[in-house]
Amino acid sequence: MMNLSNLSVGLSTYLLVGAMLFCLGLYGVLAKRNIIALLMSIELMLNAVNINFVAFNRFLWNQKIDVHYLLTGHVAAIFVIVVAAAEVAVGLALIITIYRNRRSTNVDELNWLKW
Amino acid sequence: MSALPTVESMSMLLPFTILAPLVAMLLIVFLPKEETKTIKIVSAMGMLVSLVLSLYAFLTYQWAEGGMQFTLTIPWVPDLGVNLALGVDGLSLPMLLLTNLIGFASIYASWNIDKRVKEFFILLLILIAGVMGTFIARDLFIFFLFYEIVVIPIYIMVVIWGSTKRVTKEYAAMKLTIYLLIGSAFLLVGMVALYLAAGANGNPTFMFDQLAARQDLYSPAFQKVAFALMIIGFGSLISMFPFHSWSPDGYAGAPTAVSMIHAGVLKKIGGYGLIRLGIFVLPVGAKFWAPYIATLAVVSVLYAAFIALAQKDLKYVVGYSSVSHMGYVIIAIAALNPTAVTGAVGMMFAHGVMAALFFSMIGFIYEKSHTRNIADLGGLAHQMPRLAIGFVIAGMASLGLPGTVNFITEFTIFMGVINVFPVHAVLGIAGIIFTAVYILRTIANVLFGPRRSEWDHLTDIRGPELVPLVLFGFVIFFAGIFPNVLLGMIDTGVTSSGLAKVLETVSQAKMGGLF
Amino acid sequence: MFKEMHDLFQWAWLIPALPFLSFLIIAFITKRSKRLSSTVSILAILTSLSLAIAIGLGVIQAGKEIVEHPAIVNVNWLNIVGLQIDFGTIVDPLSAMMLFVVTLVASMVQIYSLGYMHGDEGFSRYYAYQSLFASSMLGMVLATNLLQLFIFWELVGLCSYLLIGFWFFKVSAREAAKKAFMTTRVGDFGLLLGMLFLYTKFGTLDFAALSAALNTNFQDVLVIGTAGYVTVMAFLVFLGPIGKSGQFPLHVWLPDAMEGPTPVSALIHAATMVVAGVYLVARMYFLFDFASPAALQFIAGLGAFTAIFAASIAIAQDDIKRILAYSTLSQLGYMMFALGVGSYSGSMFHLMTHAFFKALMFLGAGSVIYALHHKQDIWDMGGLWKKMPITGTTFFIGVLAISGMPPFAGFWSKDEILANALHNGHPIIYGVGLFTAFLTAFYMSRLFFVVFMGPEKPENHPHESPWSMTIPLMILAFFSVFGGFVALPEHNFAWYIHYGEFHHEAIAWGLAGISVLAGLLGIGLAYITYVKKLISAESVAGQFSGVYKLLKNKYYVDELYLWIIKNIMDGMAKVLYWFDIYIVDGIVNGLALVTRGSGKVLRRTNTGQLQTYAMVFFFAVVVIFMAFAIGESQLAAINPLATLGGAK
Amino acid sequence: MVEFNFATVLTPEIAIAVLSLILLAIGLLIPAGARKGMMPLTVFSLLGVLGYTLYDFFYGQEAAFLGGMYMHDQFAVYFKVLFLAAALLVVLSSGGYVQKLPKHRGEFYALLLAATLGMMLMAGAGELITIYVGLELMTISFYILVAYLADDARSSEAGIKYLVLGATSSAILLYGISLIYGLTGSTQLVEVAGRLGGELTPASLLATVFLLAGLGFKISLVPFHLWGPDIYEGAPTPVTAFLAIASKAAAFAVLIRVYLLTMNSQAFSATGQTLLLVLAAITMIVGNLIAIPQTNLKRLLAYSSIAQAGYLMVGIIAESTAGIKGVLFYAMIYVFANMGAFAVATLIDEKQGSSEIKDLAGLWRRSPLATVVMTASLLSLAGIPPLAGFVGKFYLFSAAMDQGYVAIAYIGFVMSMISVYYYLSVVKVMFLAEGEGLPDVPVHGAIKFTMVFTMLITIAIGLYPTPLAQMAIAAAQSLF
Amino acid sequence: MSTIVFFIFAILAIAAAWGVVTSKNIVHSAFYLALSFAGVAVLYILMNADFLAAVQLLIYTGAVAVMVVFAVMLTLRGDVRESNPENRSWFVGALVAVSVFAMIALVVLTNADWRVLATPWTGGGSAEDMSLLLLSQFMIPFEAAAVLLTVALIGAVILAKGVKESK
Repeated sequence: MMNLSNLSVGLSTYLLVGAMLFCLGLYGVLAKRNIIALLMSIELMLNAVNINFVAFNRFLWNQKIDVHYLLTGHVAAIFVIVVAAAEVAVGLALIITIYRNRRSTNVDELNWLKW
Repeated sequence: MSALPTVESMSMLLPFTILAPLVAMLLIVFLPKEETKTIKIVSAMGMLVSLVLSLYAFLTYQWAEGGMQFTLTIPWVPDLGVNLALGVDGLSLPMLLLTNLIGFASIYASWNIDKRVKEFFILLLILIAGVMGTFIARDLFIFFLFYEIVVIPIYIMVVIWGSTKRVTKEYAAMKLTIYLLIGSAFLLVGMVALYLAAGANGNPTFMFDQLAARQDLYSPAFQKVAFALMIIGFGSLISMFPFHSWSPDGYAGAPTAVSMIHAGVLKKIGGYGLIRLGIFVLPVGAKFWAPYIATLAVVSVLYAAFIALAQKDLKYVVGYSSVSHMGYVIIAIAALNPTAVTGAVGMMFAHGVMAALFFSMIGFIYEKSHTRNIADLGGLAHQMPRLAIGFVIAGMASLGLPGTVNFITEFTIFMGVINVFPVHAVLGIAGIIFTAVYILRTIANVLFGPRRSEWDHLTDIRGPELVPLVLFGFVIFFAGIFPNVLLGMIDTGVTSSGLAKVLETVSQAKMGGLF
Repeated sequence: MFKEMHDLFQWAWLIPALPFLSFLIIAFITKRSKRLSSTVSILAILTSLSLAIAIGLGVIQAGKEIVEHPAIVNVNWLNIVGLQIDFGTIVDPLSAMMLFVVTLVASMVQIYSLGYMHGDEGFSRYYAYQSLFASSMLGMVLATNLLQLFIFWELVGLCSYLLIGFWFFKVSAREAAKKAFMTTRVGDFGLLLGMLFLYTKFGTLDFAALSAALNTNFQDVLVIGTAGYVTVMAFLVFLGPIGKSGQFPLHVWLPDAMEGPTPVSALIHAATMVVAGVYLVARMYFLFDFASPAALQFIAGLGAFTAIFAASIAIAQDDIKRILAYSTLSQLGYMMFALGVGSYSGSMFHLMTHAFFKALMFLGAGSVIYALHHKQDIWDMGGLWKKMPITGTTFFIGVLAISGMPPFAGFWSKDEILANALHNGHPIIYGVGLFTAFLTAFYMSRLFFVVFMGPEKPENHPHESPWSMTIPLMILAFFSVFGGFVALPEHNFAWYIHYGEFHHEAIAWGLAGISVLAGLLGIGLAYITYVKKLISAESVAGQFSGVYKLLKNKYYVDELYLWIIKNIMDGMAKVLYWFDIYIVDGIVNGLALVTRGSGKVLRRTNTGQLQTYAMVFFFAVVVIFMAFAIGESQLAAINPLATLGGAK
Repeated sequence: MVEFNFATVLTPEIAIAVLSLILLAIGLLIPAGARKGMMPLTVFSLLGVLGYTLYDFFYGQEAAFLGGMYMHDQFAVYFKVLFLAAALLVVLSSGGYVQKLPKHRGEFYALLLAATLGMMLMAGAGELITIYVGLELMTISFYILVAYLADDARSSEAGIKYLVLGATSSAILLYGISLIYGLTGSTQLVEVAGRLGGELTPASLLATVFLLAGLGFKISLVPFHLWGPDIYEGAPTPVTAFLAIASKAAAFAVLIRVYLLTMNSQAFSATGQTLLLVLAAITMIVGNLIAIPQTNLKRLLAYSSIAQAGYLMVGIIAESTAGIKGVLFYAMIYVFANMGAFAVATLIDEKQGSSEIKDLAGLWRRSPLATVVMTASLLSLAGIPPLAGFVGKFYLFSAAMDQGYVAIAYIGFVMSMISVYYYLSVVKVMFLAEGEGLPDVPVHGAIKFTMVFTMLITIAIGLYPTPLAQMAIAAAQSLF
Repeated sequence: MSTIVFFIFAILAIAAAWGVVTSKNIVHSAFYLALSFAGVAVLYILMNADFLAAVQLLIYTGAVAVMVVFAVMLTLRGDVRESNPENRSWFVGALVAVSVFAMIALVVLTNADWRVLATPWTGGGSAEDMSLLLLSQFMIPFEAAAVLLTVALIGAVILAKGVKESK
């Protein structure tokens, strides 16, 4: 902790942060029982990916000088955010439907379909 | 493509032969299902046309010329090199004729069907056309296509019209189907491998003669593997021990017509394929496996004959007997010489006729008495003398009585085999003793003995039911008394196809130290 | 002259063809009419008889020429790579003799059957079979090659089967028919093998060609060390005759074959078919001769054994037909050992005379049975001579003939055989033959005395049979009496029918006397025992109860076979069936079960829990990554799938 | 690169998008009672677009749009034809089914078209972000469609399962894309392919695995397949059909492009091939084995479609024109074979409200046509000649064997023969069982047309595969 | 300075994420989620992605988190403190997550092939640049995203209200 300021915040650091978020999200998806928690965890994972995109965009060498191409990572992040929002919207609507059908948001109980 | 001249004017003969039952089938599709009589008549007419055409081919085939005749070649799937190539030679013509004989008779053997008549005859005609196709195909792909076409109708027919005995018909049908299909899966691998090997220098082909002509492209190791695959595929089909267990159950479960066709011609596709594809295309592989195959063949002969002794159900007796008889065909193929091959094809024909007659007679017995259990039957010769005659003829043919075509073909086989595998041959010939035992026992127990009053209500076969008896009886004796008509034809096929030369190459090439 | 004769001989094929035609006509046209069927059949066989007589006369006229150069006609029958078979006819003294015997007995039997089978339900069928049999038998006689002979050989077997089982509603008849077929089949197996080996060795099955090949290639064959091979072939071929001609141990079917109608027994199981084996050995004598001494020695030994073996059984039998059957066996043994000891002509001669008198006796027995409404036990009969004088007299002629009483036919032939046996250096066989002659005389006279001489049984109301039955008896009796004279020098039988160099042998009256004595002894003993009752048969039987039981039960051979069939063959069948169902099929079903079972197990992976799915998903990602990463350095070298693929 | 008219190239996509929005607008603007003819509108529009696309396939010009961002090659157009045909058939077969929906019938078609649009984008995309967006467009439409029977708990269960798992899998796909972007600085496939290469680094390895997992999820490659059966079973039958047929094909379109351009660099070594082979083999085996004990028709078809994915993978791994041709050919006939089966399933679902196999009992008596169609379709899936499936499998496995992958061909052929077992079990029920008390199933109108049409195509291609094969070759060649 | 800021917010984002997945109270989780999103937004600013940061704050921290909270409220039953439990196999899930993390971390740390610039690139990221890019190069996905949003909107509506009306 003492040498915190001496650490250079490079690509790897960002990537590790992203990885951590990703895996925390993953853990959430795998381990929580409430479907809403699952959705939130998925959002965490998507965020992690976004960190990756932005970090790569910032730190990486790029052949093309054209500014348009230099922002590919940002654009990707935008799309991810859009898609994630849409997913959440649909997901929450679904959860409400399920809640109405089964009076539960417990993912363990969603096993009518199996084998 | 073929080196031989084609009989141009006759090139449509074979397509018509195979189309006749299909046209009949289409007509039936549009007939109302209550018109059972019309349906049967239409089927019979279709098969009659087919039969007449194939007889015409048989009689006008030019022996002196030999080779494939009545050929027709249409490019079909150019990117694979598949041709819709049809044609017959001395090997396939007897099989074509056999198919039509049995097909024609099977219509009459099914004359009394009253359950879902329309569907039955539709499927039956598809089945017959499919079998026919395998024998007139000159292209491996087409051959295989036709072969697999027949499997599914059989399944449906067994399931709907079959009968349950030791095993349920559903089981029998499924076993038969899956067994043959898995066998054909290996075959398919072998076929693709062969196709790729033959097309290694570009110009891919499936034509039998082309495949055979490209010997130099197949290494001995390749031939060994490929032939092994053929043996699994065709061996299952021809019910070679230990791949036979579908056969008795399948026949027992199947309706009469299917048993007739299956035992009569369908399983012959295995032998035919082994000759066409195994020997001609992969002679080195054949040479390598021949001793093993011969051993399995002899085991088939004796093993199945013994088991037939222990059977209580008529169809099982004939089922195992056909396994036993096919052993002779297999050992003949393994002998790899022209005489034996001639005998093998002859035997396939002879056994086909015999088995079809047998099954049709058993079918009538079952249809009338509703049992096939030997112990329940007895003295049927009192009530059904004509049926008894048919049964006895089939039995005598089965045990290879001289005068029947079965004897002379068996004899030819033995003649071809005895030099090559003397010990196997002697053991195989011993099989005729056991064959006699189970056949005679069956005949005695079913037909002879005191009159049983419970069967007094049975009526003898008459009218259309007589067709199988008359047709097969005539063929069995005619070809038995004038064997040259059949065997000479096959001999033409064997000679003109250059089998002797192929085998000579094999023995000279001497496997390059491989063996 | 020979040319004209040859033209005649070319028509020999008509002799079998006519009965065959009759068979077809009966089977397809006249089946419904009994009268027409029998007429057609008898007409056909009589025509054949006259043709046979014509050919016989032709042969006698042609003389030396035909002896040395048989008239052979061949047409191609089968011509494929590695197998050329002709069909044809051979006319030589041997076949001419056989043709005559067969057609004669067949005609007699068919005429006789008009009466005997009268009223039978299957009358037409019977005549169809008779015609078919005659045709096959004659075809066999005329065969020019072994395969042709074999084909007809099997066809006569088929007819025998059909005729034994003629009354198929009787279980015993059904079983007997089956037994006959199966037993002969065992022999045929050997014959078939022998044929195959012969063809592969010599490239032909034609008798003439084979004979020539054996003789001319004698040196070659010897050089390549295949003399033993030829012997093996000879033994294999001989297996056929063992089955067909009822030699021990395949004799068991013949007594049972008596289940057929009696005329059938007379024709097939006494006079014609059963001698087919003898005929075959005679036809193929060159082979056995070449393979000697082993083969011939064996034939002689086996024949002699069969002769005495069957004769001994005959003593203890009670069924009239069975006694005759065992007698037939015994006589067949006689013929066989005659061939074995080199008495070729004698054997053929005996074949002919035996056909006459045995057919006569069988028909006589049939007449008795007919009169007694199908009683067959001799102890139920008695004193029939008075009621049935023609039957009785002719039967007595038969007994005398078989006992070798001069001048009846049997005397000449039996004597020739015994004389040859001794001359050719087989004293033991001669002794056996002599003793058999004694036994034969004994049991035949026993039969005769009990049936015809003993006290009448009140429950029987016998009367003489109709003319259709007695006329054949008389004709056959005529031949039984005078048939032997053909051996006299002026009609020398042996000159026509012989093997190798012809040596004229005068009748050795001394030896003849001994055998006559043996015959007389037998007849006398029977007379004392069964007519005079000086010796009590029962007490003798009681004294030697073991022996008696053994004989009565035919040495338990049948029981042994039954045991073998029941326990070994059927047992094996059951074991193999078990194996097939539970092992071979078990493996198949097991595979199916494993497939289905693994499906059932694997489906449990779909738990329905989405988080499990996700876990599997990510875990798989890790695993795949690890595998990939490890494989980059190590897995590539192994690459198991690439090694699995065979073709490329 | 050829300059091209923007409008002509993107016409199908624009048309579908517009159509979809029009349908949505109708749903919003016109009161429920007055809405009519939405199905005919959809059908005829689709027909028109399909016709145009077919024309485009044969006569259109190849082009790359925006410097490789979007491809207009025969490969893409081939897949567009496939999607449109599938959509058309699904719409045709679902007429009766949709009529029974309580509400939102118009939106159903709109969503279907939106999914189709997503697929078309996937097929055409030459760039990873476009692929992702297309994929999500398709997937999100499917989330809604799967859960469309909102008062059916099974349907919404399937929906949420699909959503959670789909989102997770697209997260990992995205992670892979981000790594690719990090490694190459670009998301354009052509440039990516150019810059990857050389040694396989840990990061490129990880990216590959992540991409494979993300796409493997969509094509239900074992072990990423577990979602499939549950969702197939729970979804409305027409949706299941579309999901099984088209979404899988779309994922394959992407996989082929990505695989051939990126994974097929030298870096993608023999290990990768081996791994894929193993996965393909396991997919074939697991799919077929689990299908055997199934009792629900849709579930059975789900497992069967898993197995089919295994077969298709074989063609990709073969990495040759022949292999890709096989995949394309098979994907197309797979549409017709599966569509026939699903049309019958839809019909049964519509009339009997169930999709258990036992509910097919006696179908032969109740509806011969449906029985025949079902039989033909199942047998085509099994690869029994003379149906199209056989030729397809032949192309796939011969291509694999040509590359020396013999073992996979053994497994493939044997497994497809084993698959006959469960297909025939269905056939048996239809033909044999009596089906007492089950209603008659009359087949009329559009669904009848669908059935007959798919069956005829299945048979026709089986008997004469040449035209389709030539199309497939052309499309495959446009990739190399 | 920026390093310290980075670490503060990075740790904040991670810790908040930890809170999301470990909190037993679903409402707390939702708030932690918003916090985590905000932390990430700061990281974006550190990487000169100002526009993105704004979007992140607006959409995620604003819209998404609020939506989640609404959903939570709509579906909440029983004790709120036990509203977000772990399932039975959470430990396996943890193992899988850890192994995935190990895998990624390994790659990130060992990979030498990142094409890192000598000095981080500092320009761009403005709304103007983004809109130019989206409307030219990324026009197709952009339009598709528009359709996507429409579809999602309609779909959400259909799903959310479907049952009620049919009942």
